Amino acid sequence: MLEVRGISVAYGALSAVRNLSMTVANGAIVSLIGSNGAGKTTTMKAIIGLKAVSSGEIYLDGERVDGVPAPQRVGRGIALSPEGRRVFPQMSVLDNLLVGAYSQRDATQQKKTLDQIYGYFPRLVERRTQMAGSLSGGEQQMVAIGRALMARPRLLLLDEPSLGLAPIIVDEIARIIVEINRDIGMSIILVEQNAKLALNLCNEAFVLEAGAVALSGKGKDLLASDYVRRAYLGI
Amino acid sequence: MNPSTTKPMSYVAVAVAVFLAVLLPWFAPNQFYIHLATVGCINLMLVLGLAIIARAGQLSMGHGGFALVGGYVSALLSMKGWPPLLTLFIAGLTAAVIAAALGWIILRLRGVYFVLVAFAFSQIVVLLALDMSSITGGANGLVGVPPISIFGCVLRAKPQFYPFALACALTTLLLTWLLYRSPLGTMMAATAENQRLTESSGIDTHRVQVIAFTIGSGIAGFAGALSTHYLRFISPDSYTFWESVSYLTMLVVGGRDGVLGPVVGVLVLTPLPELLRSTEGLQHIIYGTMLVLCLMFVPNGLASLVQTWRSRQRVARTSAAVVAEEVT
Amino acid sequence: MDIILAQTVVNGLMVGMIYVLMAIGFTMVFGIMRIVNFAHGEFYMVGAFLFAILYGSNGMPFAVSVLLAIGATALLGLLMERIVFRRFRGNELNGMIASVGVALILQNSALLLWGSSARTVPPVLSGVLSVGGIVFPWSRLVVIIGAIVAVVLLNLLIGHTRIGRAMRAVAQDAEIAQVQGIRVDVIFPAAFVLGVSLAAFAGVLMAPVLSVSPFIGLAPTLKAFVIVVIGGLGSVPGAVVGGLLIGLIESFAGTFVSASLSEILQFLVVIGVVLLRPQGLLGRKEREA
Amino acid sequence: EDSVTIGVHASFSGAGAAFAEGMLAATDFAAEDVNKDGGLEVAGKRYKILIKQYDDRYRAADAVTAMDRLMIQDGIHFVVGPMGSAAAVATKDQTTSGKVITMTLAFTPRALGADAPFAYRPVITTGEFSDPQVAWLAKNTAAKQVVSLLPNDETGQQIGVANFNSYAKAGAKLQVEYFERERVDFVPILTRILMKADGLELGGNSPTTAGLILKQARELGYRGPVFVTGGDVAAEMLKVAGKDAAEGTYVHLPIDTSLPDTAAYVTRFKAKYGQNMNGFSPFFYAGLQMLFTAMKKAATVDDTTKIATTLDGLSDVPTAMGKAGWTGQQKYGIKHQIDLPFYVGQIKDGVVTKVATCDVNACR
Amino acid sequence: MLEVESLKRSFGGLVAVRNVSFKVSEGDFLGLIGPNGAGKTTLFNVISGVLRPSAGTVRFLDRDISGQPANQTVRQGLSRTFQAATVYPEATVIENVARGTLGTSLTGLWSGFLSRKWRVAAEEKAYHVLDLFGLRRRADLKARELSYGEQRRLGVAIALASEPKLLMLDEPVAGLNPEEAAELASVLRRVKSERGVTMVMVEHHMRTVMGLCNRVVVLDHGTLIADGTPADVVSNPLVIEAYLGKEAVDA
Ligand SMILES: Nc1ncnc2c1ncn2[C@@H]1O[C@H](COP(=O)(O)OP(=O)(O)OP(=O)(O)O)[C@@H](O)[C@H]1O
Ligand SMILES: Nc1ncnc2c1ncn2[C@@H]1O[C@H](COP(=O)(O)OP(=O)(O)OP(=O)(O)O)[C@@H](O)[C@H]1O
Ligand SMILES: [Mg+2]
Ligand SMILES: [Mg+2]
Repeated sequence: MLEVRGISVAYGALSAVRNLSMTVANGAIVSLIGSNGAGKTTTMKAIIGLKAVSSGEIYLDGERVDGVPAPQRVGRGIALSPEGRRVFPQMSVLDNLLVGAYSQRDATQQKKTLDQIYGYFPRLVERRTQMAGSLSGGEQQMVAIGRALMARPRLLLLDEPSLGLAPIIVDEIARIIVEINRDIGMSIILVEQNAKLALNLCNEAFVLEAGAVALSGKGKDLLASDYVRRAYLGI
Repeated sequence: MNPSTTKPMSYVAVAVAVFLAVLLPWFAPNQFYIHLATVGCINLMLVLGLAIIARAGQLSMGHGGFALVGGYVSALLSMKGWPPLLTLFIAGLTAAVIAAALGWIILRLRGVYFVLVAFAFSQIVVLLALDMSSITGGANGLVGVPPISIFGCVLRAKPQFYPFALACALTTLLLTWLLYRSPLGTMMAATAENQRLTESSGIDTHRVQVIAFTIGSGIAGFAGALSTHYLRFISPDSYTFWESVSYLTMLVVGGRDGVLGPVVGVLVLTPLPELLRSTEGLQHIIYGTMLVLCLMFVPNGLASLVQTWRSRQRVARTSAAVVAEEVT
Repeated sequence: MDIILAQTVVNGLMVGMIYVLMAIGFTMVFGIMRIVNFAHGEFYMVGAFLFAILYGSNGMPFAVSVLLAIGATALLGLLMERIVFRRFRGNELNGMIASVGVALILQNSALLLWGSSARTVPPVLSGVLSVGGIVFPWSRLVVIIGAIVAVVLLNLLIGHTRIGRAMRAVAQDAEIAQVQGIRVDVIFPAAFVLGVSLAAFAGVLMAPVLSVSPFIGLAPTLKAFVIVVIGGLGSVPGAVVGGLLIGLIESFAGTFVSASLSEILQFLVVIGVVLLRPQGLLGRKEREA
Repeated sequence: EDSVTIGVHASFSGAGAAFAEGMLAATDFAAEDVNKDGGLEVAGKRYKILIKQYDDRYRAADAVTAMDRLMIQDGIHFVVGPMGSAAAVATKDQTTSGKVITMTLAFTPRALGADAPFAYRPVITTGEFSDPQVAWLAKNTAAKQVVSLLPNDETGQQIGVANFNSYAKAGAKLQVEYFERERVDFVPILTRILMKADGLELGGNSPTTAGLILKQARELGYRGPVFVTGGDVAAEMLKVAGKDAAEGTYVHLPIDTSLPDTAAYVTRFKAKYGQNMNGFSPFFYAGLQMLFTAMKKAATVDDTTKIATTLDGLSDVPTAMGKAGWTGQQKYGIKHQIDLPFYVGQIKDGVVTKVATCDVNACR
Repeated sequence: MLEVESLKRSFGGLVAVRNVSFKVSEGDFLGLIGPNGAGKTTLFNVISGVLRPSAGTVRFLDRDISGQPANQTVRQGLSRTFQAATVYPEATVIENVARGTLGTSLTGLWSGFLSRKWRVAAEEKAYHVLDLFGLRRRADLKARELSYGEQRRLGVAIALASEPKLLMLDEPVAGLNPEEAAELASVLRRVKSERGVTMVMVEHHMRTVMGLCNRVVVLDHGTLIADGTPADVVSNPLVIEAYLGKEAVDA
C-alpha cells in the first residue's frame, strides 16, 4: 500500500527526519513510537504531503507520490487526523465532518459513514450543531478522528488519537481502530505516546529516535523487548 | 527580552549616524534638504508612536487623528498667547488623555477590529474640525500659528527649526529604545505574541495595551503640534486617512521590531515622494508598486534583513552546540 | 409627517442595500483570506468604469455590458490575487497594507487610462414608482433587487454547499483543509474573485445612478469598514444587518437633523456595538481556553 | 540658450486632478505659443519657456515641500498654483519671502492680501460673481426661500458663507446645508429641506454632484427654480441629471464660447487631451499672457519685484478671454484679482444659452 | 487554601459546571478527572478568572476571587497551564520562561527603565526553571521550533516561573510518552517538595494521577461524583462506569 524509501525532512537548518524507510502492507496497522521531537509527526506530514521531503521517495500503491500535492494524495485515499486536533473552530461539528467528506462525494455513502461515526461517538450527536471551537478538548479529538474517517480513506494516519481522551474513550478508540481495520480493511498508521496501546494494536511497529528508525519489528515482539520496555513503557 | 544584544559596533554606528544628522545643515547643498530632514524628524516621531502601539500588538489607523488633535490644541493655545514650547507638551498630553479614554474602551478589540475603529475615530476628529468652524476655523484651518521660541530664540527659519526637531526625534528614539528594553516593553511584546498566556503570567494585558496606545498617541499629538508650528498652519486636511496610511507604510516597510525599523522606514519613504513628485499620476503607481514589492520580498521590513542575519548566526550556534552535545 | 417617516425608512433601506452589496464582498474576502481589502472599492470603480464604457459610450447591449464588465473585473481580481494577495493570506496586517498599495495602483492607472473627469451612464430604467405617496425611483429599485438577489445567492453558496464549506474550512485552517482534499490553491483565488465580482456588480448597478470617475472607490470601502465592524467581520448576515442599520441612520439623521451628524452617530453606534458586543452584532467569539 | 521656468504646483492625484491638469494644460499652451516664435523676447534676449510641475497630493505639508523644491531646488520665480486653499495659505509666507509670483486657484479670500504682494488670482471666485448673479436671479425668479447643499470642505464652507451674504443683500434667505464629501445620496437631506423652499442653489458643487442633487430633487417632486451660481457645470450636469431634470436651470458661465479666442482654446484643449476642458484652464492661460506681457514691459525675467509692479499696472490686456485687468483693492486690500466678464446661462432643451453678461458690479 | 463553593457555569442553555464544591488544602496534590466534556477545563477557567462564574464563589487564601481578572489572581499566587500548548512561538525558550516571571516579580510597570538588573534576575530565575524541565539545552531555540511535547513542557515551565503557591495543570502529560510522563511527574514532585507548591491537575493519564495525587475529585456532566483518595476513587463503581472503563483500571 505505502512504501517510504529513505526520506529526509528538514525545517530550515534543522533536520527532523533522516533517511527513514518503512512499508505499510495492505490492511496493516503500523505504529510509530518515539519520544518528543523524534520526528513522528514530521513523518506523517511527509506522507500526506504537508511537508516536502528533501530526499527519498514515497510510493502509494506502487506509484510515486512524493511530488504530488496534499489534496491529490487525499484524493488517492489517504486521510489524516492531525496532532493537536486542528478542528475548524468556527464551523459546527456537522460541518467539520462534512468537510472531511470533501473528496468523497457519494451522498448515500456519506450519510452511512456519518451514522457510523455518530455510533462511535454518541457525544458528537448531542453536540452536532455546536461550533467545534467551543467543544472540550476530548470532544474535539473525536471530531478530528471522525473527520478523517469521513473521507473513507484506504490509508488512515492517526497522530496521537488518544491524546486528551478519557480512559474509557481510549478503549473505545482502540476498539474502533481494530474494527475499521478488520471490517473494511483500512490500513492505518498510528502514532502514539501510549506505546503499550500502540504496540498491542499493530502488526508492525517502528521506534523513532532523533529522526531515524532505531528499532522495528512486530508489535508483540517490541512489547517484549527490554529496550522498549525501559524506554517507552516505563517499566 | 530583545534578542538583539547591543554590541559596541552598534554604539559606534549610532554615534556616527547622530553626528551626521546634527551636521546636516552644514553640508546640505541647500535648504530644501533641511526641510526634508525636518519632515523626516517629525515623521520619525509619528512612526515611533505607531511602533510602540504595534509593539503591544495593535495597529492604529487613527494615528493621524491624534496628530490632528495635537496640532489644533497647540495652535489654538499658542494663538491665545501661551508659549508654544509649553503648548507642544499640552498637545501631547491631550492626545494621550483622549487615547487613554478611547483605548480603555476599544482596546478590548482584537486586530483588524481595532484598526477599523481607530480609523473611524480619526474620521470623526476630521469631521469635528470641519464642523466646529467657530473654534477651528473650519475647513480653512488656522493660519498664522506662532513659531516656537526657546529662550528668546525664535525658530522661524529652517536651519533654526531643524535642530529642535532633531532633538525631539532623537529624544523620542532614545525613550522608545529604553522602553523596549524595560519590563514594560517586554510585557508589550509578550502581550502582542500571546495575550492569553501573558495574562496568565499575572500581567494586566489590557492595561499594558492602553499604556502603549496612550504613549504612542501622545507622541503623535506632540509631533502633530511640532509640525503645526513648523508649517505655521493646520487644517482638517493636514492629517487624513492617507497620512495614517503613510505612517503605517513607513513602519511596515522599515520593520516593526525594534527601533531600527521606524528609522529605516522614515529614511526610505520620506524622500521617495520627491523622486516621483513630477511624474503626475505615475508617482502613485510607482509608490504603490514599491510598497507591494517591499511587502512581498521583505515582509518583516527592511530592518529585518539585519535580524535574519543575526538569527541565522544563532541557529548555527545552537545546532553546533546540540551536535557537540550529542557527539560527546 | 407619516409619509415622511415612511419615506425615510424606505430611503434608508434603499441606500442600506447598496452598502450591503459593497460590504458582503469585502467581508467575504476578509472572512476567507483574512485580508482587509482596501482595494475593494477600486474593483467597484473598475466595474463601474467598464460598464460605463461598454454600455454608456459604446452602446453595447445591457446584458452583454454587465457580463463583460463583471467578467473583466473578475479577471483583474484574479490577476491581483495571483500576483499580490496570495502571498498575504492570513497575514492581516501586511495584507491590509499591500491592499492599500494595490488601491493606489488601480486608482491611478484608471486616472491615466480614462482621465480624471467624471462619466455618466444613461439610466437603465427611469421614472419613479409611487405607492401611497412614497416614492421609489426605478433606478434604485433595480439596485435593490440586484443586491437582494446577490445576497441571497451568496448566503446559500457559503452556508449550504460543498464549495462554501470548503471556503470556510480554508479560511479557518488552510493546512488542515488541504488534508481534507481541498485544493487551497483553487479555493483562495475563487473566493477572492467572487468578492471582487460582487464589488464590480455593485459598480455596475450604481454606475447609472451615480457617476463614474477614478476616485469613487474609497468612499464605499470606508463605508464597508464601518458596516463590517458593526455586523461582525467575516459574517455575511452581519454585513446585511450593518448595512441596513447604517442606511437607516444616514436617512434619519439626514432627514431630521443634519447630514454631518450622521457620521458622528455612526461612530457612536460603532463604539456602542464594540462595548456591548466586541465581536460585532452577528460575529462569533472564539472559545477562551 | 536662455530659459525661464514656470512651476506648476497643483494636486495631480486625487479628486482635484482635473483642475491640476487644466492648470498644466494652460501653462503648456502658453509656453507652446511663445516657444513656437523662438521664445519670449525680453530686453533683446529670447527666453525659452520651460515647465516643471509638482504634485502636492492635496496636503498642506506636501504643498510646502513642493513649493520649497520649486523655489530652492529649482530656483523658480513664477508658479502657476497653488491649487487648494490650504496649500495657498500654507505656502504664503514662503512665496512672499522668496518673492515668487504665484497664480493661485484657491478660492479663499486669504489667498490674496497686502501681506502677499506676489500672489495673484487669475480666476473669478464666489467673492466676485456671487453678489451680481444672485441679485439678478432673485430679481428674475422672485425666489425668497432658497436652500443650498454644499460639501463640508473649504470650498463648500467658503461659498456657503459668500452665497448666504449675497442672498441676504438681494433680499432673500438662503439656508445652507453641508454634507460629507463622499456622500452620493442626498434624498434624506432633500426630503427635509425642500419642504418649504422656493429655490435650490447648487453653486459650489462639482458638476456631477450638482447633477446628482438636481436629479434626486426632481425625483422627489421638486419643481421650483434651480441656480448654479458657480463653476463650469452645465455640460456635465446635463449629462448626469438628464435633459428633463435640468430644464430651466440657471448656471454660471465662466466663459463665453462665442468669443473666437475662447472657442479656439476650447478646441485646442479637446484636440490635445481628448477630454472636455476644465472650466478654469483658460483663465490661467490668460493669467500667463498677462505675466508674459509684464515681463516684456519690465524688461527682466529675474527681478520679480519689478515684474510684479509692472503686472499690477496692466489693464485692458488682450487675452483669450477678452480684455483683462486687475481688481480687488476694496475686497482684499490689493489689486491682484483678475477682472474679466462672466455670464449667466440657462438650460433650455438641453442647450445652454447665455441670458446675462456680468461684471463685479452687476449683471445685464 | 482554595475553596470552591456551589460553583456553576453555563453557556447559553448548556450547564458545563453545576453546583460544584470542594477544597484544596496547602500541600495537597489534587487530581481532577472526569470524562471528556465533563467541565474540568471550564472549572479551571472559572477558578483562574478566565471565565466568570454564573453562580457560586471561589476563595483563595481566604480572599474571594470569584470573577476577578486572571492577571490579578496570578499575582496572588494562583497560576494555571492550558490544555493546548500555549507558548510565545516567536520568542526563544529562555525568553518564554523569563516573561513568565515578570507579572509577579516586579514592583511596578515602570521599574527597570534604566537599569538592566531586572533582566539578569529574570533570566537567572528562568534558567532554574528550565533546568528543572530539562529544557536548558533548548534555551536558545524559538518556541515554535520545539516539538509539540516540548512545547507542552515549556507551557508548564512558564506557569511555574510566576512562582505560584497554587499551580493548576490542565493535562500536563498529554502527548508525552510514558517515560517522559514519568519524568515530568518526578519534576512535578520535586517542584512540589522544593518549592512547596500546592497543585491541582486535570489528567486522563491515570498512572500519573495515581502516582502523584493524594486526593482525587471526579466530575461528570458538570457534577462532582466522587471525592477521595486515589485508591477509593478508582474503585468507585460510578467512576469506573463513567470514566475508567473496565480495562483501564490496570493501565
Ligand atoms: N514548524 C517547525 N519548525 C522548526 N522545527 C520543527 C517544526 N516542527 C517540528 N520541528 C522540529 O522537528 C523535530 C521533530 O518534530 P516532530 O513534531 O516530528 O516530533 P514528534 O515525534 O511528533 O514529537 P511529539 O511527540 O512531541 O509530537 C523536533 O526536533 C522539532 O523541534
Ligand atoms: N464557550 C463555550 N460555548 C459553548 N459550550 C462550551 C463552551 N466551553 C465549553 N463548552 C462545553 O462545556 C462542556 C465542558 O467543557 P470542558 O472543556 O470544561 O470539558 P473538559 O472536562 O475539560 O473535557 P476534556 O477532558 O475533553 O478536555 C463541553 O461539553 C463543552 O462543549
Ligand atoms: Mg508529534
Ligand atoms: Mg479540558
